[in-house]
Amino acid sequence: MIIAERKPISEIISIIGNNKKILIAGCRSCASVCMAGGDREVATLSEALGLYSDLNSLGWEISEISKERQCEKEWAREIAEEASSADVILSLGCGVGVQFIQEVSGIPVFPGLNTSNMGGPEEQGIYLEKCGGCGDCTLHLTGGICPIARCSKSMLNGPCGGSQNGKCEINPDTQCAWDAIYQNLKRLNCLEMLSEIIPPKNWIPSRSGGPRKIIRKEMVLSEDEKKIKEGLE
Amino acid sequence: MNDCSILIICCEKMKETVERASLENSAVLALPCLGRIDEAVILRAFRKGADAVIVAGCVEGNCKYNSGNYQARRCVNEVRDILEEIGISGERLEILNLSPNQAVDLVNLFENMKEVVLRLGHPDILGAER
Amino acid sequence: MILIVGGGKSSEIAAEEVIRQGAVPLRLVLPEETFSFLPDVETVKGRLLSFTGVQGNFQAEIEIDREVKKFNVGAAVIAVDETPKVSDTDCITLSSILENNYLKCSGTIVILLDAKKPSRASHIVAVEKAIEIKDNNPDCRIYIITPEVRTFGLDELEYCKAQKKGIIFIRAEDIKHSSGKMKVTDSPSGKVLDITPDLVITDEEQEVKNAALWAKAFSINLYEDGHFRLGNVSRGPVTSMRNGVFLCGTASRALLPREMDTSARAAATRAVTASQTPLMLNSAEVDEEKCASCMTCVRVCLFHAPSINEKGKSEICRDLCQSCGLCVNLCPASAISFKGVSRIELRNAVDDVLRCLHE
Amino acid sequence: MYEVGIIGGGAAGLAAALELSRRRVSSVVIDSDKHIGGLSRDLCCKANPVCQRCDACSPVDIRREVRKSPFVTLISSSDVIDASGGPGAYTLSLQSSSGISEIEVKSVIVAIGSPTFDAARDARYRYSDCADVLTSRDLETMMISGNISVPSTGKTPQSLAVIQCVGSRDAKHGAPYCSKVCCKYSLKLVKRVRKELPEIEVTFFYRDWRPSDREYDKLAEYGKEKGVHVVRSRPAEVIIGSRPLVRYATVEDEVREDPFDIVVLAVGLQPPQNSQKLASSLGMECNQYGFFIKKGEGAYAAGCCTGPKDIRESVEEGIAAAGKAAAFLEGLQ
Repeated sequence: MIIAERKPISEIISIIGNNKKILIAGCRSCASVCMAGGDREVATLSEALGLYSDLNSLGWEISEISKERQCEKEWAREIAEEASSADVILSLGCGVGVQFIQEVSGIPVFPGLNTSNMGGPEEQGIYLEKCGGCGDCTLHLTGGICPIARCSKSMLNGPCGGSQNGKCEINPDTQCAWDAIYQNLKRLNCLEMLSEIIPPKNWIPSRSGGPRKIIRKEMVLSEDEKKIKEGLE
Repeated sequence: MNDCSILIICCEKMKETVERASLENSAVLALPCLGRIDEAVILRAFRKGADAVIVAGCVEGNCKYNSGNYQARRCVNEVRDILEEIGISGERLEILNLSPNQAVDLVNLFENMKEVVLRLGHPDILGAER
Repeated sequence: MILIVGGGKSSEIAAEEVIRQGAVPLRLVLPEETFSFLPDVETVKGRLLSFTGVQGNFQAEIEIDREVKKFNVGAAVIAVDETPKVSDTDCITLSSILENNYLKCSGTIVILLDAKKPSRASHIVAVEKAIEIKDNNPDCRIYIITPEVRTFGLDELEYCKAQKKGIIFIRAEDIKHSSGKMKVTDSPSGKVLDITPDLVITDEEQEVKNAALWAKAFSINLYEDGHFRLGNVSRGPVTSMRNGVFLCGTASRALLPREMDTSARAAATRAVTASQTPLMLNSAEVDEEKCASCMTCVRVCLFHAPSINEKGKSEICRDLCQSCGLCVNLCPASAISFKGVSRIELRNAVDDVLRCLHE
Repeated sequence: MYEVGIIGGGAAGLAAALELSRRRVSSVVIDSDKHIGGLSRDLCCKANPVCQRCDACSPVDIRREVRKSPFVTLISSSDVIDASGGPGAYTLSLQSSSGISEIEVKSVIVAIGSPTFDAARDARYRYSDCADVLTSRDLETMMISGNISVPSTGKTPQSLAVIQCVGSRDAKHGAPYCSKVCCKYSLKLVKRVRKELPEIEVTFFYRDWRPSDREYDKLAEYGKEKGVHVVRSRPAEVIIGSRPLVRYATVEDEVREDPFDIVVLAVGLQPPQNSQKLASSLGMECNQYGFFIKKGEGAYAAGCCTGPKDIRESVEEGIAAAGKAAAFLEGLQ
């Protein structure tokens, strides 16, 4: 899932600036699962901003809405319609959600979260990055652990020699990916895979090759179907 | 300045201990268990004019549902950070682990909570009915 | 009917007490477990598959030699006792000499009581057995070696009697015992004693067999050392963390024989009372299309009530839910709620409480 | 006319009354003290800060539920001076400030508990002459009031001595048995004190470590902590000075005298007074020390009056006695 974290409230307050009517939009998929942008966090943020506005008598009017996912045009449109009387929408969805609502909304949409990475919960409340989205997956070569996402230097062949007892030199509580790869391969007893040299990676399909568009051909409607669907002549 | 209002949020088991201590101009909100409190409830209390909030629950390890007071402690720490960011001093919020025969702790905490409110004054909340 | 689990002494006392209180006990013992026969108690040998329902109206599914039967019981008493761990040491164990009495032995006898997790009564049993042996052949020398002499309450008098009869107690820290020779350093004085014992009797470490199986069936939790976790003090004595399921016996707490009797009778009494007073708690409900199936509720609930159903959404089992509200608070999608603590009701409650405070 | 008469309103008595009220059986609790609650009434919570399962709060919960129950009548500050009749029809004669009165009951539960050893009787520890020598109950009341101070000087104590087995395992003072609870109780009390005063120096004088549950090596473990000393010896006496000196023989057989700010005596449990008279009037027996023997129908005993035990076991025994009484009453009909 996409892991995100709520922005500090002081930053949110400075983003809102002197807008008066705010709609806080929650999202019930990834943002909820990583406890950053679900209904609960929307309620907390709305109370906090309400308290702030009462404290400084700014007279903000805060309303809340929450949809299954913000990254669908239909739901984004519903949120935009709900915000007819608002000055600004504060979206607690991930970065994708903010942009979807902005496309269909006449008023500015501000991000409430800092979207971080793709990963999963290590345990309740602790989320760990697992995939860097490089577009050319070689997990089969490294015992199911991705060095690109989980090694600070994205080394392709073996640890950088700076890790002490399994911990990365850059951040002591980050596990060294190559140490984990070694343990995993040992567990699967195919350590000999470590001796094969992984060739240099083709980075075009990754983010540094420009924004990516994935197309599933048999799912794309033809032009006349779209016309009929939208009721044009 | 004796009209400082302090809200005590407690769990069902501690309701009698808190009411028996009969603290003047304080309101008691009893919930099935402290685990039910989330940040919005406490922020709402401050928004509605509470000068201080005491979250009183069972002693850790003795909660009837076992994790109510641990969760309440995490929630109180979280709200304290939010309050600091908003500009309300974190001292106005306190969690107290109480046992039925230790009502004296609640009275002591209530006393020095009143001193905190006297020292800090009212957070001038527009929306609160004064 | 009251379900009593376990084959040891506690379950006997509990069953007898349930009969005396006018209820019908059903005693469940695992197939491979040995148990003592009780005349008017229906004892069933089988495996408990599931235990659902609420206090006053439980349904127990028991697999008796590959045929599943359903029993309707009012309450349950887990009266499992811990059993001695099969130790590989060659010396004789305390529990083994209880039945057949080794009274004819002579020479020096050493009773070694230094097991890590012995039973609470092992010291008084050792002292009484030592007195018995000393009475029958006064010329033998008996040593009892233990870090602490734990003879509780009135058993202290047995300890004094044993000392008067000349049984030597050594409080020892490290004991080297190899091939018939024993080197013991007496911890208070630090002197080293060399003993060549003719017979060594040791006490055994206790363990609870298939505790995980019972815990899973009753959905109650265990301590790390495999004993049943007691209900917190605020839930009252002899309780577990689940309403209607009561705990006695040495699998939950270390007990002396008299304490075991009291605990078993108290559990039986509480069970009979509980079966007559059904308990209806309003359980939490999940609003399925709001649920993000993030499993937070499954992780935080100690009573194993929420689980993810086949539709991939969370579902809360009505019988296990204690309506404490923890999942209602933590659910990120606010999908879980029950009467009285939904988000809006709580918001209004705060408003009313503070409004009337200002009047 | 009540179904069950409970003599003594301590942990066991109230637990029995509560269990009977759950079965809709009416009972009367007669307590000699002005406040119902018995020995477990003035115990502080030993959480440090996590609950140590000292069970001090369970009698408080029980007392609150009993007060709400319509089936239980509480009579305080009145003594049962005599009892007569047999199983099914007992008459208890009560003496209180307003004179003598009679109560008819069908069954009796004796739960008069047992007093703690009066430390003044053991002259070696000079409890009556020195203000800084306290019993564990005095320290308890000091803990409840919230300020722990040296009685003679009023300052916070820096060092504390705990002497175990005072008034138990002591044939000279009529208590050769072991009171079973002081070991576990003292360790929890000391941990609670050190939560309040983290840098206090504590010395344990114990003879045998007899824990409850499976805490076999807890004292040795706690002894390793900074500021905690565990000495296996029975102190000979306490010498009065500006600070009380504890005189004891160490493991290496040398005699030492250490000064402490406070000396706490872990007092044991004594048999209930004049239990013989009450027992014979109810057709029950006592053992040679005066503890009740649990036998027979109609009249039952529960709590510390049947032997020294901790709160949890007393409450369990109260519940068991209530169960027996309820079963006996059903048999009557």
